[in-house]
Amino acid sequence: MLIKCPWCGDRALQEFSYQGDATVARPPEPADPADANWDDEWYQFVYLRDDPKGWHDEVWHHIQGCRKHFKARRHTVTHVIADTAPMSEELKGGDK
Amino acid sequence: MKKYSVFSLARNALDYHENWTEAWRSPEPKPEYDVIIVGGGGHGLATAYYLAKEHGITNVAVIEKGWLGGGNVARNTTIVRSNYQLEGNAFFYEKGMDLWRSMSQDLNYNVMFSSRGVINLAHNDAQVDAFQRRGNTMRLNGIDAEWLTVAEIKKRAPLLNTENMRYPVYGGLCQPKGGTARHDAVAWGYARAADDRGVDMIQNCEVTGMRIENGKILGVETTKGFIGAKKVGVAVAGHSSQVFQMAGMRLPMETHVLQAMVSEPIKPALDTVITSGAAHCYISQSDKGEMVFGGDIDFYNSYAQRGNYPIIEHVVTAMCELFPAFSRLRLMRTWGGVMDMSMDGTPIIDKTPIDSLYINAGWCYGGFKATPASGWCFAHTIAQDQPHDLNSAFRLNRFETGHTLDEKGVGSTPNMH
Amino acid sequence: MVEMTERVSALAAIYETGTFGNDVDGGPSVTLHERRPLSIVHIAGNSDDQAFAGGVGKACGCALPIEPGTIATAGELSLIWLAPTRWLAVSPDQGPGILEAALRDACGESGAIIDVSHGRTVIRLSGAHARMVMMKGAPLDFHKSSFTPGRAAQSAISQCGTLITCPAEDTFDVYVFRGFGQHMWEWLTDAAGEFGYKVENPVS
Amino acid sequence: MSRSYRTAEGGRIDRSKPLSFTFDDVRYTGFQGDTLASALLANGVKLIARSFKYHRPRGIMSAGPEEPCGMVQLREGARTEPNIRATQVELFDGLVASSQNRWPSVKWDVNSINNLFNRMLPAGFYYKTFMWPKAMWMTYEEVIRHAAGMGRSADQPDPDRYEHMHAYCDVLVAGGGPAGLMAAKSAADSGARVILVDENPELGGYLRGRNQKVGAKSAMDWVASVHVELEAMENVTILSRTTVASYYDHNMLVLNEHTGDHLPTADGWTPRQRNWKVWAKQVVLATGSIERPLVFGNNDVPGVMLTNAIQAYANQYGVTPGRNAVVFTNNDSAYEAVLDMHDAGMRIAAVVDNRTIETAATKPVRERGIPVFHNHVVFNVRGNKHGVKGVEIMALNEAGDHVAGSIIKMDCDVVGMSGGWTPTVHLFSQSRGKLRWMEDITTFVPDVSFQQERSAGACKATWGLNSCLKEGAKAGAEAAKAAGFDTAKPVSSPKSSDDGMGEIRAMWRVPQPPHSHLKRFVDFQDDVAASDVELAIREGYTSIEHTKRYTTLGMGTDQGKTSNVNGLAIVSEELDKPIPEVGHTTFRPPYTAVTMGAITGTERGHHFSPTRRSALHEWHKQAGATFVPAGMWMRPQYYQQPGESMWDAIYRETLNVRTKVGMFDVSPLGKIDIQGPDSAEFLNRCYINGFGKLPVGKCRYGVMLREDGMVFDDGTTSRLSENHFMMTTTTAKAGPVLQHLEYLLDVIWPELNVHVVSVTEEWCGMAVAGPNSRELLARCTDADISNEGLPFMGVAEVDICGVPGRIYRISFSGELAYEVGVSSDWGPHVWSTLMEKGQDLGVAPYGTEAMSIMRIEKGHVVGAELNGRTTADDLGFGGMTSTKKAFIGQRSITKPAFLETDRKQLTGLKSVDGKTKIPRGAQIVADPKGRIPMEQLGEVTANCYSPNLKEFIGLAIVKGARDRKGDRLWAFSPLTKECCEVELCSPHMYDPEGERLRG
Ligand SMILES: Cc1cc2nc3c(=O)[nH]c(=O)nc-3n(C[C@H](O)[C@H](O)[C@H](O)COP(=O)(O)OP(=O)(O)OC[C@H]3O[C@@H](n4cnc5c(N)ncnc54)[C@H](O)[C@@H]3O)c2cc1C
Ligand SMILES: NC(=O)c1ccc[n+]([C@@H]2O[C@H](COP(=O)([O-])OP(=O)(O)OC[C@H]3O[C@@H](n4cnc5c(N)ncnc54)[C@H](O)[C@@H]3O)[C@@H](O)[C@H]2O)c1
Ligand SMILES: Cc1cc2nc3c(=O)[nH]c(=O)nc-3n(C[C@H](O)[C@H](O)[C@H](O)COP(=O)(O)O)c2cc1C
Ligand SMILES: [Zn+2]
Repeated sequence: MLIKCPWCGDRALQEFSYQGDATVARPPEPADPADANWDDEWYQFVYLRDDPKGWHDEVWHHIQGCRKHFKARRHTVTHVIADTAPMSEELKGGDK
Repeated sequence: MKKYSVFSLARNALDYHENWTEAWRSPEPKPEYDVIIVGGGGHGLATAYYLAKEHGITNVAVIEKGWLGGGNVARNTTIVRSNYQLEGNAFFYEKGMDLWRSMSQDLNYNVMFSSRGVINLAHNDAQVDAFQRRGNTMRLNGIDAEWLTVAEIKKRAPLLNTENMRYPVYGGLCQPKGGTARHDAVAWGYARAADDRGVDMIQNCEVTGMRIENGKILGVETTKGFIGAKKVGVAVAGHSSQVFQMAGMRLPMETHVLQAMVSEPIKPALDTVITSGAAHCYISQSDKGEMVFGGDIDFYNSYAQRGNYPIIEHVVTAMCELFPAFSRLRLMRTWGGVMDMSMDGTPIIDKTPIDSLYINAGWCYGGFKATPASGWCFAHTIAQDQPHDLNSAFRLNRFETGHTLDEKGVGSTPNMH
Repeated sequence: MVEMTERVSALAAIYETGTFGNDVDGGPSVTLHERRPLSIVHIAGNSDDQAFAGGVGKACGCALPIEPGTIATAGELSLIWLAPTRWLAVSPDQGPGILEAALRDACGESGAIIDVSHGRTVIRLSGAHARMVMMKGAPLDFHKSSFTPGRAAQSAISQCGTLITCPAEDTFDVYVFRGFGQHMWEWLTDAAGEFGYKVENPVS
Repeated sequence: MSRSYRTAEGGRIDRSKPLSFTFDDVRYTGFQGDTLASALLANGVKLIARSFKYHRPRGIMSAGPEEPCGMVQLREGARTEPNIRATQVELFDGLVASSQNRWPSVKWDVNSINNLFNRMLPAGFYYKTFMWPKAMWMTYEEVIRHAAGMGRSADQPDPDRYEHMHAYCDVLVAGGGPAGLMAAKSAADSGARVILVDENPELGGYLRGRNQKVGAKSAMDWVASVHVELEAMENVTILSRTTVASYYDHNMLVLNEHTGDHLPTADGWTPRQRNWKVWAKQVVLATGSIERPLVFGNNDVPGVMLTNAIQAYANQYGVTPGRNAVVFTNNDSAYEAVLDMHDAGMRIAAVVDNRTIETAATKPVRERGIPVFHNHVVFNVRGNKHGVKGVEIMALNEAGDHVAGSIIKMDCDVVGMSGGWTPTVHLFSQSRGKLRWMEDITTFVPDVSFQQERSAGACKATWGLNSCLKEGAKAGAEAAKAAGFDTAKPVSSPKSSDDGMGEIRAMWRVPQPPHSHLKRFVDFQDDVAASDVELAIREGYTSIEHTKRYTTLGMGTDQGKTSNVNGLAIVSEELDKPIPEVGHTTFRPPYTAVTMGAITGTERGHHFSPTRRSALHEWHKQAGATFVPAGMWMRPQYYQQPGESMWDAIYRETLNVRTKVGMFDVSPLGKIDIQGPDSAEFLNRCYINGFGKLPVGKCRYGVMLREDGMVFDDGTTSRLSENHFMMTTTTAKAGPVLQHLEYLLDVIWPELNVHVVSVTEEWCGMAVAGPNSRELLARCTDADISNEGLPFMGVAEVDICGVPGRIYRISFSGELAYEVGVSSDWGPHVWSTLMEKGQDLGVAPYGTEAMSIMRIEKGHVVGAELNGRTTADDLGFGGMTSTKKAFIGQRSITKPAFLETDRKQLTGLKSVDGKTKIPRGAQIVADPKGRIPMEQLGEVTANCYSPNLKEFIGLAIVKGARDRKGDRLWAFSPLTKECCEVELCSPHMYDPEGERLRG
């Protein structure tokens, strides 16, 4: 694969480290620590990821390059990458 | 079923083998079954076989979207062992070893299970410690394990490099009864034996939906139409996330691609199975002569049965470090399979929150060896509607309660398991 | 006082000048030397922050290069882009802590200034086949039309993270962590062997 | 040479350069430009090898990478290589080759007895037998394994050199035949960066073996002129002897260049092979096509060859593989070959054509008086290991499905077979392209592309030369255009002939007379005959994938280049299902097998992974240290002195620290510089314990968790100023921790203004430990390092030995100790100065072993305890865990499993009798004599003899250990047959109150 780091441009796969699902958000601290939902929310955050057969928004780390994390929208069957973007921006493209 | 033996082979030779019959039928699906097993891989087929054999449930269909045994069972490096550290795993895999030992005779199909020993190389002191801990656990659990010195390892694998290398070999943990088996034969043998007991093998039939009413499963939607079932067991390995999504379930699992490869066939040059965690490589020689080897997964989520080059380079490099003479062999073919990597590296065999729907998943890249035990336990779980003692640690809710079984100790990073 | 203490290079034990490798017609076509001693300072901060960007500019004598993979220079000092919020300032040794202090003085509380002068080994390759040697090592596009003077990129050679710059035509600087210095030197000279190579005395 | 099959003239070999070589110890001569195959054929050597299963005699069948039969063991000793296709070996002087898969010799092979029993050995026979008696299987297996395989592996390390190259280009052209050359030319003319790749030593592709014209020139003169032209262009790289092996995602391709295989040995710095990793914007596939065999009786006798191969041997190498040929075809392409063979002086006994109608191609052949039998087939070959003796020919019946009439017997010594052509679509398929079956020409062709590539020429089933040239030019221009060279256009191609293979009459199995059971081979390499495919179908292995695996069709080293289409067509006939519905098996990388060494490149032996050296490495070496790998680092394990054993040295070093002063190189510990206004807040969130109130000038031990609640890493972090911290990590986790922090800052808390930078290599770290450490340091610095000036867990910026540095008052050994940090280049100076100044204080270095003993004595945890399954509480850090702030992993530690009381907890161990060593890696059990399976209460994570406590001690994690102090259990290692009664104690076995380190 050739992955476009939003800063460094197209770079070889071996420069990157895969960091998983970009759609999971770390749940904010609950107002009430005794909140029962919180365990479930927490379980979901730690253990449940998007695992689609198709377009997937994910985090990559340009570990052998600029060492920045960024987002990529990649197809899990064809490995086509529709878009990459800094963490703060939205991904476009793909059929998602 | 026509019994296979050297006599039947000789008899048929006289007829130029024109009178053999099909190993399994290809029936059209019935409208309803007592049990439907989704996934015609090793686990699905074994489950169907043991449902029939151990529980007398024969009105069973195995539904396979492609060709039987075309998933991971067709593409794994065939290593069979039970050298686990954690209690929840050990006895399960050892049950598997028992079943492996008599599988050919039980199925009347030679699966070429070859007890040639599996050696884990230790490349530093910490690994010696860790492997000895594991070996001792195995022994105390009643599982065969031996510690081998470098000289003893050299004797079993004369071409192995132990000294002139970046990470020299300090010793190795050997499971003498571990080994390899002919992967395709395992699938075919179970299919033939299950067919013989009345199980329907439905190929080229993809499950596309689950019919669930009032929290109970009634059957599956497929490319050949709806098929009803009293119970449904799913054993689709790399497609677990996909199939359970049809039941509205999210699994603690990610799908990743693992590659394996073979060299050109050569005369016997390696008589045992060598694995090296430090070098990230495991290797054995098939009966046909190829060196069969693999290593790490590709690290990114993938449903493609094909990977990319960096891992191949990495695995081949490790292989040559272990066997510098094999540097002159040639890589003949590489391929990939997609794996259901669970969040703690351990499988799940359990009931689900949906009545009469059962799960068998999360095998990561170690489920081939589990094929018989998995089928046996899954059949029990389905038939009795509760897990057997042997798979009692493989619960679906263990992540919520914190009872994870993390052999590698890397936590909820599936691509590290 | 401190000037008296000589800095020992990571390559000290193996450095040997002379001509090595293949005996090729026309003599060696790659020249290598270690660049030392250097002052190297890692700079981190937000380029939109005037106090920071201005401070760095003032201390270095050139503006922060904002475009990825570029280098700004002022005399003997270069300011190399590493990441959207990171740069490396490199100059011949200015004395312990001098460049770091200048930057910190200029930037005040904004940004992070970290002296890493001793943490890197820098190897310069030049000559007609220097580019080929680089091509053996890193999965970057080293084509003449692409990796031009003034470009920098981070990548990996022989599994070691590297920063590679092109200070001039057919000239490359390879930065690695000091601990990998000797390995990288061995690797690069080995890769240059085919073309014949010359090792010169270290200069900054 | 009496039996020479070399023509008097012609061919592109250099007859002035004879080369001597041996095959099976017999010396022969060939010429520069020969392949091993052509040279063997020139010398009349027909029997080359024994087949895989039946050990049937086999010879050369092709002239290229598709060769399924003519494989040899090449070279000797450490350089020997199995399964090398003689058709691809360039001859060099002194070449040594031998036949393989035979014993004792290729002529007299014991296992050829298999052929007699071949009826017992149909596809999959081993699944049906060898099951009884059960215990015998391992013996049967042994026999099977020895009969299988082909050549043998070298038994010494590979002495050759391999390298890698990385390249980017606009257009990569795979294949240097007419189509590829035109594509490269058109693309290059537009200014695009072009890489042209061909597996052969010479460009030209199929033209090399033919007598063709391109425009007015002879084809190969034209090739030469294009070659010169391209070579002169700066934007073109030509890689010959290079195979495009694999095609990966995003147009990443791997090429395998044979830089030294044509040389006796690739010497010195020249690599034997070089693998290229290329990222191409666009790819043109011009990989040509491969001729198909026909499936008739005994079609594997040495001397039965692909027709184009005979033509190529005649034209290119000046070799006639026989004197008297029969050519069996189902299409026109063989006729051109027949003319060339005839021109080369061969007698053509007959052309046998299964088609009913004469085509224009027949005429020139007939004009030479060569008999042509239409509507006839060769159904059997007579011959043996000495080669073809003749053929048996019969007419076809009306339907064409049976032979009819009488048998015509004809003598000959070589048979050409031509079953049509198969486009080489391997790379196209690897790139995910979809194929389409074309019934009229009986081949799969590229249909829908997936990646940025296009096919041109014979690999797209374009057979005519003229069309190939045109198509190549067009593809090259289109590729350049797609790569952004807008003005690209096809260069004009010289006019050439456009003959193709005309009508083809598919005949997947050549019929045989009733009741005959001749072996008709489909896959020559794996000995798969038509009857095997039929059997597989009969037994229900009807998916093409099942057929493949059951029969091993296409699974040999040639990966079915000549057999796949014939095989699947037979399946189609047996199932009465059209070929597109049968489908094809998956084309997988590599195109032809690639040497492992080339994939490895330079990363071998000690370069398998880079070695990381501390600034003090040289000092340790000089001091006689034994090194031990720790990740990529090499660390001194101990410093053995003359007359000392390893353990003597280790105990001496340990005692020296406890009684005097020792120095240990801690440079490999991970060090992360943390700066920014939110640094303290960030650390608070990362560690279980608080860092907000840590005063400037102080260090604190911290423990980090993963989100799932398990301990991730530990280390001390110092506050250098309000917003400036220095974190240390374990050596093993230095990388993962940095990545973890970066992740948190980039992804989870981007709002925090914190910068983290690794400074591991900037700092040389030295632990100075022992009662004399303060005195020693005092001699080297003016700073106040008294207990008041620099109390336990204090940090100070100082001048030491004349250079600036830091002194941390921390202790891993448990003694009064300091960690000195100075910039790495000054490390050797500072270290040696300390060593010098401390002579009278008894200063001595210590290594990882002594360190390890002292950490066990003190109960400090390392990797074995931080096994990813232990919680902070398990390890005794429960009290440190803050309840006042949120931190990574906090929410997980209240899960039920974390609160269970029988969790395994850290404990110290002492050998009860004081004499028995606690076995390494032992399990903790209540009664070692108990029954197996036995309950295991815990496990030993560390063990040693403590020279200070003068007893055997250890650490373990044991169920509920904190409440079991004083309990006696057993540390049992059945693996090593060791057992030791142990008493559970506090892990802090040495100086439990910490008086020494605070002193
Ligand atoms: C390269 C590689 C190497 C490996 N090496 C080893 C090893 O050495 N030792 C070891 O123990 N394990 C190994 N494994 C793991 C092992 O192969 C798997 O864990 C195991 O085979 C999985 O079980 P299975 O055989 O049932 O899976 P599969 O064979 O994958 O069966 C699942 C089946 O479900 C079918 N399916 C999926 N979705 C649907 C649907 N919607 N409808 C109908 N059917 C569906 C699939 O087509 C497939 O046939 C390896 C795996 C790979 C990929
Ligand atoms: N008369 C007929 O019916 C008939 C049939 C087929 C081909 N042909 C002739 O064959 C020629 C076809 O021209 P073309 O240029 O398309 O093909 P070609 O066969 O001339 O050239 C293809 C080249 O690509 C090389 N190659 C293939 N795969 C490769 C790989 N993976 N890596 C590196 N090199 C690889 C081959 O060795 C060959 O040199 C024409 O002259 C055509 O007339 C004629
Ligand atoms: C243990 C094992 C041995 C194999 N040996 C061979 C072999 O000798 N020749 C071959 O072509 N493929 C071999 N394969 C690979 C298969 O051809 C095939 O690639 C694999 O089953 C994956 O299927 P696919 O490539 O059709 O997707 C082997 C596979 C396995 C699992
Ligand atoms: Zn980047």
